[in-house]
Amino acid sequence: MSLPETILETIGLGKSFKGFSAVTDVNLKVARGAIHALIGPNGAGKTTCFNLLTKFLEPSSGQILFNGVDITSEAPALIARRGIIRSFQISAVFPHLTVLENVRVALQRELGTEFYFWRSGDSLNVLNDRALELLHEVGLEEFAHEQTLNLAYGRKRALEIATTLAMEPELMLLDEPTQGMGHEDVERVTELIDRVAKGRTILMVEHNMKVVASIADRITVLQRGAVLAEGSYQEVSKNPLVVEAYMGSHGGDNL
Amino acid sequence: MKSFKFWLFLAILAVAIAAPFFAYPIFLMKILCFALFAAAFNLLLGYTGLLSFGHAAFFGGAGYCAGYLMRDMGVGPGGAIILGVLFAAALGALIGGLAIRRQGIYFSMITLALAQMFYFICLQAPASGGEDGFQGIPRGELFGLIDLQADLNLYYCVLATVLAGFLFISRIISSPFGQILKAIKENEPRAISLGYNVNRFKFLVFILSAALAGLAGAVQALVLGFETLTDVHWSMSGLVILMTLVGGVGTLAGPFVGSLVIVLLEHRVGEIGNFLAQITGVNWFNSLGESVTIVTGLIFIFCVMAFRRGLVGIFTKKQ
Amino acid sequence: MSSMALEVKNLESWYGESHILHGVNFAVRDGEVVTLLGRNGAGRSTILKTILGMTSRRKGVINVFGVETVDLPTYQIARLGIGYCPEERGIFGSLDAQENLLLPPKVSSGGMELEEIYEMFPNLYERRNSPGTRLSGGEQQMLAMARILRTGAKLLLLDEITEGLAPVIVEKLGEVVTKLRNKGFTIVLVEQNFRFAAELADRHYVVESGLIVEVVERADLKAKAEVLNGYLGV
Amino acid sequence: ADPSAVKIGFITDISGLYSDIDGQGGLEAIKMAIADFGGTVLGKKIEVVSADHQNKADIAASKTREWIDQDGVTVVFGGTNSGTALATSKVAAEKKRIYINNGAGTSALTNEQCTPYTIHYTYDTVALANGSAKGMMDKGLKTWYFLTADYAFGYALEKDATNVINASGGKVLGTSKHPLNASDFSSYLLQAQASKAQVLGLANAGGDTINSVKAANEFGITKTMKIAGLLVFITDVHAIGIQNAQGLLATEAWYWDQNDQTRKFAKRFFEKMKRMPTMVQAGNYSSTMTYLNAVKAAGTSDSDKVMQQLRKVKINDMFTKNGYIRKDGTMVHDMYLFEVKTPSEVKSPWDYYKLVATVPGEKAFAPEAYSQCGNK
Amino acid sequence: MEIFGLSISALLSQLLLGLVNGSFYAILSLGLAVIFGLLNVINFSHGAMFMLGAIVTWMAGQYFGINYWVMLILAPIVVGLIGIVIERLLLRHLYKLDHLYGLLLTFGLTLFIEGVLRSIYGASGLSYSAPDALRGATDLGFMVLPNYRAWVVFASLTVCFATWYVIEKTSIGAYLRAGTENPTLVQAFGVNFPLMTTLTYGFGVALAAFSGVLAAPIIQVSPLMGSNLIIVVFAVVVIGGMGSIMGSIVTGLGLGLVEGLTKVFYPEASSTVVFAIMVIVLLFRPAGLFGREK
Ligand SMILES: Nc1ncnc2c1ncn2[C@@H]1O[C@H](COP(=O)(O)OP(=O)(O)OP(=O)(O)O)[C@@H](O)[C@H]1O
Ligand SMILES: Nc1ncnc2c1ncn2[C@@H]1O[C@H](COP(=O)(O)OP(=O)(O)OP(=O)(O)O)[C@@H](O)[C@H]1O
Ligand SMILES: [Mg+2]
Ligand SMILES: [Mg+2]
Repeated sequence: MSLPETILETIGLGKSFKGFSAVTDVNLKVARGAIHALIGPNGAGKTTCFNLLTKFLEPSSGQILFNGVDITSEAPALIARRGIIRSFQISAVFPHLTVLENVRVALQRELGTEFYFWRSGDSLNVLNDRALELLHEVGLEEFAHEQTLNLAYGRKRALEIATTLAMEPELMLLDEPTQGMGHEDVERVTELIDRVAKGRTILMVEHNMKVVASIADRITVLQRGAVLAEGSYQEVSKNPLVVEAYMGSHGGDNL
Repeated sequence: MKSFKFWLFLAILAVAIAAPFFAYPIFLMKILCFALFAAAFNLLLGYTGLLSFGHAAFFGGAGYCAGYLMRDMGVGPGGAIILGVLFAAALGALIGGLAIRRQGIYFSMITLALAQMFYFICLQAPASGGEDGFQGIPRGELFGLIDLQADLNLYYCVLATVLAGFLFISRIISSPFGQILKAIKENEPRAISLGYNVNRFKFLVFILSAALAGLAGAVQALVLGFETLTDVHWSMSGLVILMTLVGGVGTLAGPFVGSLVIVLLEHRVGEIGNFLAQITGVNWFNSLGESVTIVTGLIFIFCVMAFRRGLVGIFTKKQ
Repeated sequence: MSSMALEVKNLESWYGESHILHGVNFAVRDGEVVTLLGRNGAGRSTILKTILGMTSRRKGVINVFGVETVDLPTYQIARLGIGYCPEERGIFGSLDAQENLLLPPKVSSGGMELEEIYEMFPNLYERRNSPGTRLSGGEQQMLAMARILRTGAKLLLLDEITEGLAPVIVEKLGEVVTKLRNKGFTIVLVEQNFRFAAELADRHYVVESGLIVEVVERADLKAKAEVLNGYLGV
Repeated sequence: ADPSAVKIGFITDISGLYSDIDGQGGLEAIKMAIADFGGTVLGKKIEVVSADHQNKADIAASKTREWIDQDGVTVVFGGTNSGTALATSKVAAEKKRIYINNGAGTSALTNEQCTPYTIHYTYDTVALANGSAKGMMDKGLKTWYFLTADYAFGYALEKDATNVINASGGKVLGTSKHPLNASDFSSYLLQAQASKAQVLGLANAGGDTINSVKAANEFGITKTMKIAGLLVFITDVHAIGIQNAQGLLATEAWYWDQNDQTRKFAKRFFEKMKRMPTMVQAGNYSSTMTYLNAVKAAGTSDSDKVMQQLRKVKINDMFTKNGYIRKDGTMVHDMYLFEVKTPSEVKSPWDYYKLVATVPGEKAFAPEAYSQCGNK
Repeated sequence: MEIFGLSISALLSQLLLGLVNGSFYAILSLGLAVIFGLLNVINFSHGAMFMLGAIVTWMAGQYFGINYWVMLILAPIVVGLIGIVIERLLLRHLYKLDHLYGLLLTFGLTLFIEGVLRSIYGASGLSYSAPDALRGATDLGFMVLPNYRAWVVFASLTVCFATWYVIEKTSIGAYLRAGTENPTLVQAFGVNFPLMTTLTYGFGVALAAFSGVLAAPIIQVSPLMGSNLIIVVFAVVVIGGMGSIMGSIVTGLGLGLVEGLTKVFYPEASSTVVFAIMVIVLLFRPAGLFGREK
């Protein structure tokens, strides 16, 4: 049985908050294996879309299909277990665990022992190698035993990506993964995303056009909760509507 | 470092085994029961970040249940304690099932409210004996083997039970399950997004904590031979918080130290006062005996202001 | 007029036990725009927080408009005329967007009017009745910036204000900063976005491990590009 | 223990809700009794130890155990709160030491949970209920409405009083159950008023009684009904204030202004404690005296012999006339129904009561025949 | 005419009584809500402050012959000052920590204050009567309402709504609400927040004292009088939505009514009904009836 070409599809997805509609009639198709970028001006509804896809918010209308299965009514944890994992726009780590433990929490699920309150904690050590490998990928290896609390902001973001990767997600939702990072980090993370994209699908929100231009296969532009344009970077960046609403005169290339 | 802890543990164990030859067995057993109670409570507060203000319900509830089974149904102490624990677990499932859906202070308030309802049920139910208390619980024989009438026999049984409870709790904390609990305590939405159904974890740990608190309560009822409303009143929930706080929240030894300090205080404040008056020459200390609440209050204030890491925290170095 | 707006000498700072700043020196004249550049964790945000007395302990000299402030409480420092836009934005969820905007009290005359601000950020006007934290990430960023423009503060400490904003808005913010500068505001900018900063600032300070390790005047930018690249990887 | 030495343990609520009724004052009364007795018995000094049980049964029980085992206490005097009393009584019996209670209400101490070593001295719920009900019925007040604290203590008071009322041709028109420690009684009072009963019986205690009386005044209920407090201490009357308390009927075992003996004791007590003694404190004095006399007469402090002696004597002192200790441990003595004076009748501070009726001990306490106690 | 076996007039009078009690709950829970909503402190000592209000009133009458009306103003000021001292010396150092510590500190303070006063004044209570002007009762036709109770309703509702106005409708209120979330930032805007918190705590405590003065003539004045009430008042605040000013006022009144009716129809449940309502409300409205979800 071959999996469908489209991994994620939304049909007429909408969300309104007390009469204000943040997302209206979004029809999104994310192709398997692609890096799909979601861009748009501030307040366009990108994060809201993510929240709907992961059920942190209840859609007001529409349907969400994952691998052809309707997941519109499933709970957040179940969706995560189906393989849709997200990162947050505002940093999300476990501050009082060590960096290594942070990653291990994510890896732990595949052991299936999360409810085994009688099992020794040493049984988790088998995960250390994999965790260190992931930390190496995001350049945090040397901080493995540091309390996460003490990391600078940018490093917390990197850790978050490592944690997300640990889930071996089929579809990864990244909300502004490079936000707040220095240039080197941005480049490294961009590269990292590109690398991990092999064999999985990525849907990301990003304001850094350099990142989008270099790795996104396909781009959807949202404005005021609705799709404004869609296509490759070349197509989208030439679209006058997009330029006016989003990119601005520098073509978004402000770095 | 690890071996130091191990030796310390052995030393404490040795003291515990020898203790009844020097001090009152019943008094010691009460300390042990409270230590287990506080440890069970700490499993929720210190390791999961849930402040339950209703743990007295499980402690006292299991005590009433086990007492009723032993006195009125003729169940042996072993069976009664097990059933008492199951009762506390069931009560925990009920209260926890409602409370865990809410966070922070709302969680605390729901546990308080439900425990308060349970208190009124105990107060009004004819079987509990109301203010008279549930008196005359027989000690009997443990599984028909050990005669518990002798204080020493009972003491070692209680010590073994409490020790088992402690080891069980420390295992829970370090288990894969415990690791997820810590993660939930730290950042709940992130734990959800990693695919963990946090409510199930909270539910399970709540039940475990309730059951262990119940174990402490049921054993205490057996030890004392009665069960009274004091044990289900909200001030008991406050007391267990105090014990945990005095000892050190989120430490393994904390609850034990805390219960030792508090029980000593409750029983000995008069003597302590006389002693202080003797060594300091300040006559006022002699009246300390009438003012347990004042002293308890001061300890509370002092711990919160100066000693937040508890007594145990003072002696363990910062990492 | 070119008196000192801000003068920092041998500034040290701590969060609890950890010593973060180890003797920072820099000075900003009235009407200047300077940036603090550096890697993540270098201590740039900490410099701003320390100026306002928001870390747990500090030592050294901080002169704000000629007033020595190391011994003053935060609110009195702010009243000397400082507007602060924190990196985590600090939008209040229990207040709606407009209440957030109106919250900071006026510290002197000459602040912008509400209409002017709404004109500058139309998104905010649209969402003015939503609870602050219900705004999108970028909207919150705009709000954090916008609310200090009302207060009449003349020295602005801006921490990563372009972060998470759409390129059009970043462009607009650039215009705003230029406008403010022309109006005589003094601005200390913490930035990751070098391209943005380069166009605006009179001077750049490079921060590393709690020290200022390099000063680059606007005129020397080209000449020192190599050095900067070494520090920042631009 | 040395059978000639006497060491008295006194355990009561010293810092809590009931500390005014007994507490430090109770200890003082015991000390006065010892001093009056001469300070020695059988040639040995009489010693006292005391502790605060904080109304916790486990503390009461383990303190008692420790005193008996370690300090060689020969007799334990226990104070308020039934739970602590029952627990202490068990421990004392197990160790074969005499336990004398002043201040706990529960009649179980001398009934289903009696022991050969327990004496219940001042009052129990039966005596209180009987005292009130008999006294009121005799005055021709036959229809009642009860305000009952919703737990065992309240039920016991209400049940015993109801039995007397029914037996003597009266009628209970209704009952309102209120939670323990309620602050507002007005809605119950309106219901009581609507019942048109002649007597409002308060089957509650302490703060609940005080609050119900205060509210009854406000709502003018005192104008249409007589209020009978089944358990009222003089300290409660003091707290209500004469203005509000006037006309309230209270059942007590003892009042300071009954005769010269009581006044003399009260005056000495007042000098020490700055308040008048309650019936419990008087009971403490009397029971200590009675016990010491019994030890002296028996020539030993051996519990069995002293108990034998105690059951033989008639008690005649400032507390009671012709009181005696029954086999089941009840000290049978007269109970009194008092009415609180009007402000104009009050002559001096603490001058609160006028006597309405005396209920003879035999009628006040439950007949021994009905007792389930094994050692009758 | 009868409803559920109760005449209309009886029902009306029970409702009115419920309202009287409700206004007590309202003003007590208001103080708690102010302190929690603005300082993030769960003020367990609120009951003790309520008690202090009553006892200070009694003391002033007893030792200095100061009358009720003066104390209505003076007692809140005195107790408010005590609150200010507590805030400055103790509470202040706990704001950055978990809620838990504020709760525990005030719990300890409660034990301490109650213990000290009990050792001075005993537990059984002190007598205090209503001022002459408010004695007596008014016949409303369906019931006789004591004048004092009418006064209680009037006084507490006035104070409640004045407080609500200041906090929800003025800029002082906005600073306070913002300061709850991020006190350092509010100071970075130039607001003297430490002073504001001190005054707020003093004010919240003064509200408790005010209700203590109102209560003195009608309930037992004793060192322990607050501890029984406080748990119920907590429930009221939670049902209304922690920190919601309007919520605590409306819920206080509403629960007074519900409790009153329970006392008539099923008195056994009257002590638990508040808690049952709380659980149900929280299950359906997690932040309470008027609370904002975080
Ligand atoms: N819970 C909510 N209640 C009310 N309005 C909301 C809520 N969440 C989002 N909004 C509004 O919906 C709109 C879309 O928000 P969203 O967070 O999805 O924007 P975004 O595209 O992610 O923007 P940014 O790039 O600035 O992060 C915004 O105007 C925001 O104010
Ligand atoms: N509240 C805090 N407690 C302890 N350490 C902190 C705290 N905030 C920051 N630090 C530490 O101080 C150092 C400097 O942090 P700062 O936030 O000033 O960096 P930055 O230059 O602004 O970097 P970023 O790009 O991450 O914002 C970092 O090592 C960080 O871990
Ligand atoms: Mg967003
Ligand atoms: Mg920073």
